[in-house]
Amino acid sequence: MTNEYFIAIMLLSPLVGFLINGIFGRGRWGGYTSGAIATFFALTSFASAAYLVFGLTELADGPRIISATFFDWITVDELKIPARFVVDPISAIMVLVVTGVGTLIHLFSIGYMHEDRGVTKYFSYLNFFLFNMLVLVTGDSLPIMFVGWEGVGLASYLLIGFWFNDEEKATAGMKAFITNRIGDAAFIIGMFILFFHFGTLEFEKINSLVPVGPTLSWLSPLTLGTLLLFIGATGKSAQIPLYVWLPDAMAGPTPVSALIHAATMVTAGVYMIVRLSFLFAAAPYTLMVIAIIGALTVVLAATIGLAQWDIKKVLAYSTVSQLGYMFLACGVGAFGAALFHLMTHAFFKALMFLGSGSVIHGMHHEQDMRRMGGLKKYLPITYFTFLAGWLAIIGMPPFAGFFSKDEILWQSFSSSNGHWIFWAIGVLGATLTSFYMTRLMALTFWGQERFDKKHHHPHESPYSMLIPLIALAVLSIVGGWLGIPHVISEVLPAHPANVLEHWLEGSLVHPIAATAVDGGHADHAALEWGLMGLSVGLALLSAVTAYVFYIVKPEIPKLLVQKLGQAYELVFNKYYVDEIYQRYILNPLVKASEDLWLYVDVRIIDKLTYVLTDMSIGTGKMSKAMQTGNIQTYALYIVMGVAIILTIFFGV
Amino acid sequence: MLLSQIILFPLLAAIILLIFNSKSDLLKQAALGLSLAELLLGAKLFMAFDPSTASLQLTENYSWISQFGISYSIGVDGLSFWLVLLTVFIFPIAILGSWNSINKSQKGYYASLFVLQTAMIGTFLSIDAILFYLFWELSLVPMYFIIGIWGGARRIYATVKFFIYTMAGSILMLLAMIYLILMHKELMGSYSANLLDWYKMQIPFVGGVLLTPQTLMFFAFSIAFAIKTPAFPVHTWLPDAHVEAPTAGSVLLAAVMLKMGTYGFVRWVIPLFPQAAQYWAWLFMVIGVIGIIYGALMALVQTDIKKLVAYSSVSHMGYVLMGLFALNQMGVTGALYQMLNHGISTGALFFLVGMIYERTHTRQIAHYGGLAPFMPWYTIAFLIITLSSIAVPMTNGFIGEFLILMGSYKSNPVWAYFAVIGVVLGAAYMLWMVKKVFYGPTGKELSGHKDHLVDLSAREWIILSPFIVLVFWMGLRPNDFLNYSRHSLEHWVKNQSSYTLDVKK
Amino acid sequence: MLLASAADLIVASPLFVLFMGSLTPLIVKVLNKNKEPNNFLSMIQGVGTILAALLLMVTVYFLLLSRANPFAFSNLIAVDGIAIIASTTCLLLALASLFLMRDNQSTNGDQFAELVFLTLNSVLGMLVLVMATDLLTLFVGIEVMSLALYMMIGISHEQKLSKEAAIKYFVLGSFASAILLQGIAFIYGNLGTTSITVLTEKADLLIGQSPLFAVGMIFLMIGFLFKVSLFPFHVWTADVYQGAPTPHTAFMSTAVKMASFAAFARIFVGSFLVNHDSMLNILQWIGAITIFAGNAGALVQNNLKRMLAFSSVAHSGYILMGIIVIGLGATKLGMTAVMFYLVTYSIMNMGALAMVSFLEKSYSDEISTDHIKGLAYKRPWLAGSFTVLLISLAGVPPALGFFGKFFIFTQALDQGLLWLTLWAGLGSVVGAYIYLKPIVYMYMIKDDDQNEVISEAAKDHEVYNNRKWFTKTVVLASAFTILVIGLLNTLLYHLLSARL
Amino acid sequence: MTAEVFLFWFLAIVTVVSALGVLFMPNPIYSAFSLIMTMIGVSALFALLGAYFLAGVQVIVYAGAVLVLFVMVMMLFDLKSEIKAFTKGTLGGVFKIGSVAVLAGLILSAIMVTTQGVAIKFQGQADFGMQPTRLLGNKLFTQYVIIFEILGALLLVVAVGAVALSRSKGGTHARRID
Amino acid sequence: MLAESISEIGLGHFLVLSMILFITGMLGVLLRKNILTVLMSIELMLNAINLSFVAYARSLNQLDGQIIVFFIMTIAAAEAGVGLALVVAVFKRFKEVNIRFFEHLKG
Repeated sequence: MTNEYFIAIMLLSPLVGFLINGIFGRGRWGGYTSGAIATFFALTSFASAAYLVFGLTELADGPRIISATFFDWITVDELKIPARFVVDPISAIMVLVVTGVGTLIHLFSIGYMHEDRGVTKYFSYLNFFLFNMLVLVTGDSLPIMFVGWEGVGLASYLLIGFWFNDEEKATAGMKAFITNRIGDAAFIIGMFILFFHFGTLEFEKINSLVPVGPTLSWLSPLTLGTLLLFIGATGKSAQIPLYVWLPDAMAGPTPVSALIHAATMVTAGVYMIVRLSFLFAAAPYTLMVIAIIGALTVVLAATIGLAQWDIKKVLAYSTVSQLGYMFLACGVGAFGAALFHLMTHAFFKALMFLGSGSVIHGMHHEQDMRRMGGLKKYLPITYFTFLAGWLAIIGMPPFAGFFSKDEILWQSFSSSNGHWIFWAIGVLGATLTSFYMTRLMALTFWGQERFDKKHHHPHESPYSMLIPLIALAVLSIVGGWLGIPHVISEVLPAHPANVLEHWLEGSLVHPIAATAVDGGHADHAALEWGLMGLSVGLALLSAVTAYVFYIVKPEIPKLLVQKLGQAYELVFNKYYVDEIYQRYILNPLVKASEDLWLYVDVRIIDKLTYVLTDMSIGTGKMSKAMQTGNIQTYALYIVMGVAIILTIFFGV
Repeated sequence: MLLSQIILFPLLAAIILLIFNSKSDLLKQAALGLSLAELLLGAKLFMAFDPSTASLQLTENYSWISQFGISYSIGVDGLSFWLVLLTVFIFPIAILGSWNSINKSQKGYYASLFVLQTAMIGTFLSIDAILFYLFWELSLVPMYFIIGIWGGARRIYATVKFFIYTMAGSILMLLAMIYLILMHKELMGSYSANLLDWYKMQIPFVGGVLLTPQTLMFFAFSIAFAIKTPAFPVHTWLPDAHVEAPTAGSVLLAAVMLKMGTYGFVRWVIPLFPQAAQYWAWLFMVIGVIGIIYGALMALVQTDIKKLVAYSSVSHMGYVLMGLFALNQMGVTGALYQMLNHGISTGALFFLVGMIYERTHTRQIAHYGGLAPFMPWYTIAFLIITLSSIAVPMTNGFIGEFLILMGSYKSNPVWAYFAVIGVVLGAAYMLWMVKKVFYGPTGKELSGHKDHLVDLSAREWIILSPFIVLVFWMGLRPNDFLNYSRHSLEHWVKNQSSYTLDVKK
Repeated sequence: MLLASAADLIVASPLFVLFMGSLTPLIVKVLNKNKEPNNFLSMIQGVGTILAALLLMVTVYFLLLSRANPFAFSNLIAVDGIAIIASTTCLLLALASLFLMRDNQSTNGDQFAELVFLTLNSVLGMLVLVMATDLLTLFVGIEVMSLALYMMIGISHEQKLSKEAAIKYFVLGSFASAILLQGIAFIYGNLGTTSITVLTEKADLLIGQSPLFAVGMIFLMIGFLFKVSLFPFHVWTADVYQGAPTPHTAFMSTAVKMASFAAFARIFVGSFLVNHDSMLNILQWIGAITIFAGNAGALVQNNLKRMLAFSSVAHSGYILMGIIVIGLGATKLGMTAVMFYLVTYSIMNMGALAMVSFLEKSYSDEISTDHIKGLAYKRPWLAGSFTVLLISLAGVPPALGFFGKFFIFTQALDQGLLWLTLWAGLGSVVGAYIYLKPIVYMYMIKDDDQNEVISEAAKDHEVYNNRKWFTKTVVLASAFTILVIGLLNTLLYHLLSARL
Repeated sequence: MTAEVFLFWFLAIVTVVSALGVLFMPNPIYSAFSLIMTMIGVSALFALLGAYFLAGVQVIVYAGAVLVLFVMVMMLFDLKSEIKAFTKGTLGGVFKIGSVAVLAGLILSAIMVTTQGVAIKFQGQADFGMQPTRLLGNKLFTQYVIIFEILGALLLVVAVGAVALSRSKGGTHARRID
Repeated sequence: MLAESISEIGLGHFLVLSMILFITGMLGVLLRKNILTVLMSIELMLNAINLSFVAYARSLNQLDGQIIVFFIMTIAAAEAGVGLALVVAVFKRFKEVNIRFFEHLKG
C-alpha cells in the first residue's frame, strides 16, 4: 500500500505544484516564491522516486516491480485500460533521471527566469511537464503512456511558445505540436494494430503474448505495429523525417530546452522502444528500419551542426544526432546501450544546455556564437562545467559519453543485427560531433572576445544556476561508470561491475538472433579495444582539427566555405528540409483546402442548392408567365387541357 | 410521469414567460430560474435512472392517433439518457450566455429557447415515430426564429437555408415512417408507429438492390439524419447557420441539435434496418472520413472564427458518424461519447467566441492577435477547450476519438488510417487559430478596443466552469459516464440484426 | 302525388331557413326606405340565419340517421355524411366571412344588406351542391353558388380590380360550367339517368364501353377541376383571388373549395380509377403538376393574396391525391383524409386571409410582404397567430396542417402512389419556403418607415383597423383552433370518420 | 327522304350557318340577330324531336327575352366603332383554333364510335304518353320540385344582384371613417 | 353508308350538330373581341347542350332530359342576366367592352 501512496505522491506532487502556481500564483507571486514552490514539488517527486527505486533494489527475487492501480480508466467491450503505474528497472532509471534532472533544472530556472513577467506560469508549466513525463515513463500500458506522451507534447508546446508575443516563437510551439501529432497519429494506429493482435495494451500482458521467434514479414501486425509506433517515436524524438521541430523549439527558454528538448521528453521515443523491447526484438525488420533511420539521423544532424552559428541550434542538432545514436542502438538490438546513452546524454546535454543558458544569461540573451569568444575568464564555473560536458559528448574516457557511445558503437558492429556500416557511420558521426562541439567551445569560450564590450558585460551566473551545473558536471563525469564494459573493467584494478547491465538484467530482451554472438568474448576483446581506440583517436583528431581551424588559423574555415560553396550552402541551410516541407506539403495542403472550399463547398454544393432553388423559382416564373391576365388565354388553357386530357385518355 | 414533466415543463415555462410583463427586468431571472428548475428535473431523472438494464425505462404510453397506431409514447434508456441530461444541463448556461447580448424582444427569445428545449428533449425521448417527427420538426421553428431574429447580418439567408435543408431531409423520413406504419399493418396485422413494435418487423432486404423497402427506407431516414448531423455533401447549411446565429443559438445548435441527427442513426436507422446498415456501413464510414478530413481542411482556411468552429463541428461529427457505422461496441460507445464531447467542447467554444465578439465586435481572425496578455484567464479557458476539441488525452475529446478510431479500425482499418489524418489536421487548424488570436503582437484592429479587453467576468466564469470541469472529469473518469450507457450499448451491439427493446416495468 | 312529403320538407328545411333568412336584411332595408341599415344589424341577421340553418342541418342529419335513408326529393338530394360535414363547415366559414365583410372597407358600404343576402344564397348553393346526389342538382348548386359569388365580387367598393375579377370569374366560370354541363349531357345520354348513385355504380363499366361516356366523365371532372383550381384550370385563381375583396377571397378559397371538393369526391366513390389506368395517370399528373405549379408560383409572388392564391392551388393538389385514393377504392379512409384536409385547410386559410383583411387600410389596399415588415413588434399576438397559421399551412407539426398532409400521404402511400407522394413531399418543401417568407418579413426585417410622418388619414385608418374586432377574432380563433385541434386531431378524425 | 329528314338537314344548315354568323359577324348586333336565328332553328329542332313545349319556351325565353336583353344593352352602349371581330394575336389564334380542332375531332370521333356510325336510330315516335306537356308539368312540380324552387330563388338572387350591381358606385365614395 | 347516313336521321346526327354548335360557341368565347359576343357565344354553347339533352331524351324516350333543358334555360337566362349586369356595370365606369381590357390582374 505504501508503494501506491509513493507512486501517487511522485506523480501528483508536480501536478499539485502546477495547480498551485497556475491558479493562485498568477500575477501575484514573484519568481522566487513560485520557483521555490515548483522546486519543492519537483524535489518531493524526486524523493518519492528515490524511495521507490530504493525499494525496488530491496526486491531481490521475483519480478522486480512496484505497481499501483488507481482506477479503471476506460472499459469498453474487450478494451480495458486501468490507470496503472509501475516502477520497474527500466522506468526506475527514467524516473530518477526525470525527477533528478528536472529538479536541478527547476533550481536553475529560479535564477534564469526570476525576472520574467510570466515566471509563475513558467514554473507551473514546468511542473506540468514533470507530471506528464512521469505518467509517460511509469504508465503501464500504451494508452497511459500515450497520455503522458501527448501531455509532454502539450507542455512542450506551451513552453516553446512561452514568449508568445513573438509570433515566431508561438509558431515554433505550434510546429512542434503539430509535427508531434503526425507521429502520434501513427502511434495511435500502431496501438490499434497491436491491440487487435494481442487483445490488450498492457505491457506485461503483451510481453507474455509475444511470439518466441522473430517475425520475418513486412505485413505482419507485429512489424506494422512496431513500425507505426516507431513513426510515433520519430515525432517525439526528432528523427528523420520529423526532426524539423526540434531546432525551432529552441525558441523556448533555455532551461526548457535543457529539460524537455535534450534530457527527457525527446528521449521518450527511445524509452518507448526500450520499454517494448520484447516486442521490437520480435520484429527484426522494424529494428532494421530503426537502425537505418537512426544512423542517417546521426550523420544528417551532425553535418548540419557543423555550420550553425546559434549556440542553441548547434546543441539542438547535436541532440538530434545523439538521439540518432540511441535509435541506432535500439535498431541493432542493444536496448541497454540505448538506455545507457539516454541517461548519460541526459546528464551532459542538460549540462551543456544549462551551460549555454548560463552563457546566454551572462551575455544578456545573446545567442550568436560569432559575437562571443573568450568567455572562459568571465564565466569560469560555467566554463569548467561546460568543459566536462564537452569531453563527455566527444567521448573522451572516462567521461560518461565515452562509455555509452562506445557501447553503442561496439554493439552496432558486433550485434547480429548490426553491421560494420552502422559502426562506420557511428564513428563518422562521433568524429563530426567532436568537430562541431570543439568548434562551439572554441567560438564561445576560447579565442578572441568578439562581443561589443560597451553593451555586453559578461558575468557569472548566480549560485542557483551554478549548483545545478556543478551537479550535472559531476554526473557527466561519473554517470558513465555505471556501465563500464567488461573489456575495460578487466584491466581496471577493482574490476568494477557493469552496474547497469546487472540492474536491467531480466527486464530487457536481446534480439533473439543476437544472443548467439555473446559467447567467446575473449576473441572479441582485441577487436573491441581496437575499434574503441580508433573512434577515440578519430574524435581527438577531429577536435584538434577544429581547434586549429577556429583558434589557430581562423582563416581556414572561411577558405573552406568559399571552396565548398554549394555544399556549404546546403548544410548551412539544413538541407532545405524545412523549405521542402513547406513547399511540397504545407503549401499544397493549404492551397488544396482553399480550392476545395471555393470549388466544392461554394461552387458545387452551394451552387447545387442554388440551382435547385433557381429551378423552383424558374418554375414559379413559368407559372407566373402563364398568368397573362387575358381571359381568352385562360379559356385556351382550359380547352387545351381538355384536349390533352382527352388525347391521353384515348391514347391517340 | 417524470419524462413527461421533463418534456413539457419547458413548454409551460415558455407560456409563463409569454404572459410575463415584457418590460420587467425579472424576465431574465425568471428564465434562468425556470431552466434551473428543469435542471432539477434532470437531476431527478438522474436519480431515477437504472443503469443496470438495457431496457427502456420510465416509459409512458397514451393513445394518440389511435386509427394509425400512433401514440404518445416516451421512454429513456442508456442511448438517450446522457443526451437528455446534456440538453437540460446546457440550457441554463445558454440563458446565462445570452444575458447581455440579447436586448431585443427578450420575451420572445427566452420563450423560443424553452420551446426549443421541449422539442429537443422530446426528440430524444420519443419512442413513437410520429411523435418523434413532431418534436423533430418542432425544433426547427424556434431555432428558425432564434437565428432569424437575433442573428447576424445574413441571418435571414442562413435561417431559411437551415429550415429548408432540414425540412427537405425530414420529408423523406416522414414518408418512410408512413410506409413503415403501413408495413406494420401488412406484416403484423395492425397499424403501429411505435418503435418497439417496428423493431420486431422483418423488413425485406436484398443486398445491393436499391429498390427494396429496407434499403429505400434506410436511405430516406439516413438522408434526414445526415443533413442534421451534418454529413459531408449536405453540410453547407451549418457554417452559415452557426455564423449568423446568436451565441446561445450556435451553442444549442452545435451542442444538442446536431446530436439529434446522430441520435437518429442510433435509435432509428441502424436497429430498424440492420441488414441495410451493415451492407451500406462502408458508405457512411467513407462519408464520415470525408467529413473528418474535409471539415478539417475547410477549417484550416477559414477567416471567421465562428465559421472555423462550425467546420470543426463538421469534422467532429464525421467521427461520430464513423464510430456509429463501425457497428461495434467501441465505435458506438465512442460515438455516443463523442456526441457529448462535441456538445461540451464546441458548445463552450461558441460561448468563448461569443464572449470575445461581445468585446470586440469582430469575428475575423485577422483582426485579432495578442489577446493573451489582456485576457489571460480567458486564454486559459480557451486553451483548455481547444485541447478538448483536438482530443488531447486527459480531456474528454480523447476518449471519444480514441474509441471511435479503435472501433473503426476494428471494422475496417483502411478508414481508420484515413481518419487519423483528422487528428493531425484538427490540431493544425485549432492551434493555428489560437496562435493567430491569442499570440503574437496585438492586432491592429483591436487597438481601439483595448479598454474592452477585460478578462472573464463572474458570469462568464459561471458559464465556463461547468464545461471545464466536465472536460477533465469526462477525460479522466469516462467510466463514470459510460456505465450509464454500457448495458444499452452492449445490448444494441450484440443484438444488432434482431434488435428489440424491452420495457422495464 | 304530393309535391313533397313531410320528410322531404324536413330535409330541405335548412335550405328554406337559409333562403328566408337571407331575405331579412333586404326586407329591413326596404322598410328602411331603401337606406342602408346598420351593418352590424345586417351581419347579425346573417349570422343568426346561418346559426339557425346550422342547427337545423345538424338536427336533420341526426333525425335522418335513425331512418338510415338520407335521400329526399326523389333522390335528388341527400343529407349524408359528406353533406353534413361539408355543409356545416361551409356555414361556419360563411359566418367567419360575414365577420370579415363587416370589418373590411371594400365590402361594408352601401350595399351590405345585399351582400349578406348574396352571401347567404351562395351558401345555399353550396348546401345544394354538397347535398346533391343527382347531377342536375349538382349543376344547379354550382350555378347558384357561383352566380351569387360573381355578383358578390362585382358589387365591391373596389372598382377596377374587383369588377375585372368578377368578369373574369364569370366568363371562365360559365365556360367551364358549359363544359361540365355538356359532360352531364353525355353521361345522361349513356347512363339514361342523372343520378350520381347510379353513376358511381356503373361508371367503371361504362367508361370502358362508351367513349362518349368517358368524354362525359372527363368533362364533368374538368368542370370540377376548374372550380377547385387544379392545373391547368387554375389560372383564374390568382387573378380572381387578388381582385376580389379579401373577405370574398377568404370565402371562395375555403367554402367554395370545400363544397366543390365534397361534390367532386362523390363521383369517385365508384372507384372507377382502379380499372382505368390512363384516367389514374392523368389525375396523378394533374396532382403532381398542380402541387409544383402552385408552390413554385407562390414563390415568386410578393402580394400576399396572390401568394395565398397560389398556395391554395397547391393545396388543391394535395386534396386531389385524396380524391385519387377514393377513386382507387379506399372510399372511407380516403374520404376521411380528404374531409380532414379540407376542414384543416379551410381553418388555416380563413385565418390567413382574415389577417390580410385586417391589414388592409382602404378598399384599394393591396397587402404585399413589405406591408408586414416588423409587424411582430407592433401587433405581437396577431403576428404570432399568423405565424401559427403559416406554419400550419407549411405542414410543420404540431400544427394541424401537418396532420392533414399526414393522413393524405398515408392513404396515398397505402394505395401505392409512391412517386406522387414523393413529389408532393418535395413540393411541400418548396411550400415551406413560401410560408416562411411572411414570417421573415414580420419578425426579421425592421420596418424602415418608422420615422415617417404619419398622415391624419393613415392615423384614421389605423384607428379603424384597431376596431376590426371581428376580423381579429377570426384570426385568433383560427390560430387557436389550429393548435388545439393539432394535438387533438384524433377527435376531429374520428368525428369525420364516423360520419363517412 | 322523308319530310323529317329534309327538315333536319334544312334546320341543321340554318343553325350552323347562323351560329357561324355569331362567330364571324363583326358587329355584335348582327351577331345577336344571328344568335336569334340559331335559337329559332334549335327550337324547331326541339319540335322535330317531339319537345314541343320546350320549342315554345326556347323561342319565348331565349329569342324573346335573353336576346332582347342583349340587344338592349348593346343599344345602351352605342357601339359604332366596332370594326374587328376577333382579338389580335395570330399565334394565339392558331393555338386556339388548333386545340379546338383537336378537341372537336376527339369528341366527334367519340360520338361516331359510341353511336356506331350514326346507325342508332330513334325508337318509334316521340311518345311520352298522352300529353307530354302535362306530364312535364307534373314531373316539374313533383319529382323536380326542389330544383324548381331553388331556381326560383336563383332568379330572385340574380334580380337583386343585378340591381345591386347596377347601383354599385364603387370607389367613387369611400366609406367614411367614423 | 354515306347515303344512308344522309337519308336516315338518328341520335348521332343531333349530337354531331350539337357538337358543331358547341364548338362554334367555344371558338366564339376564345376568339371574339367584344365581351357581349363572348357572352352570346356562351349562350350558344348552352343551346348546343340543350339540343343534345333533348336528342338524348328522345333517344332514351324519357321526359327527364327535357326537364333538364327547361332548368338549363332558366339558368342560362340567369347567367345572361348576371353577365349583362356585370358588363353594364363595367361599361358605365370604364366605357369599355373589349375583352382585352380586363388584363390588369396578371402575373
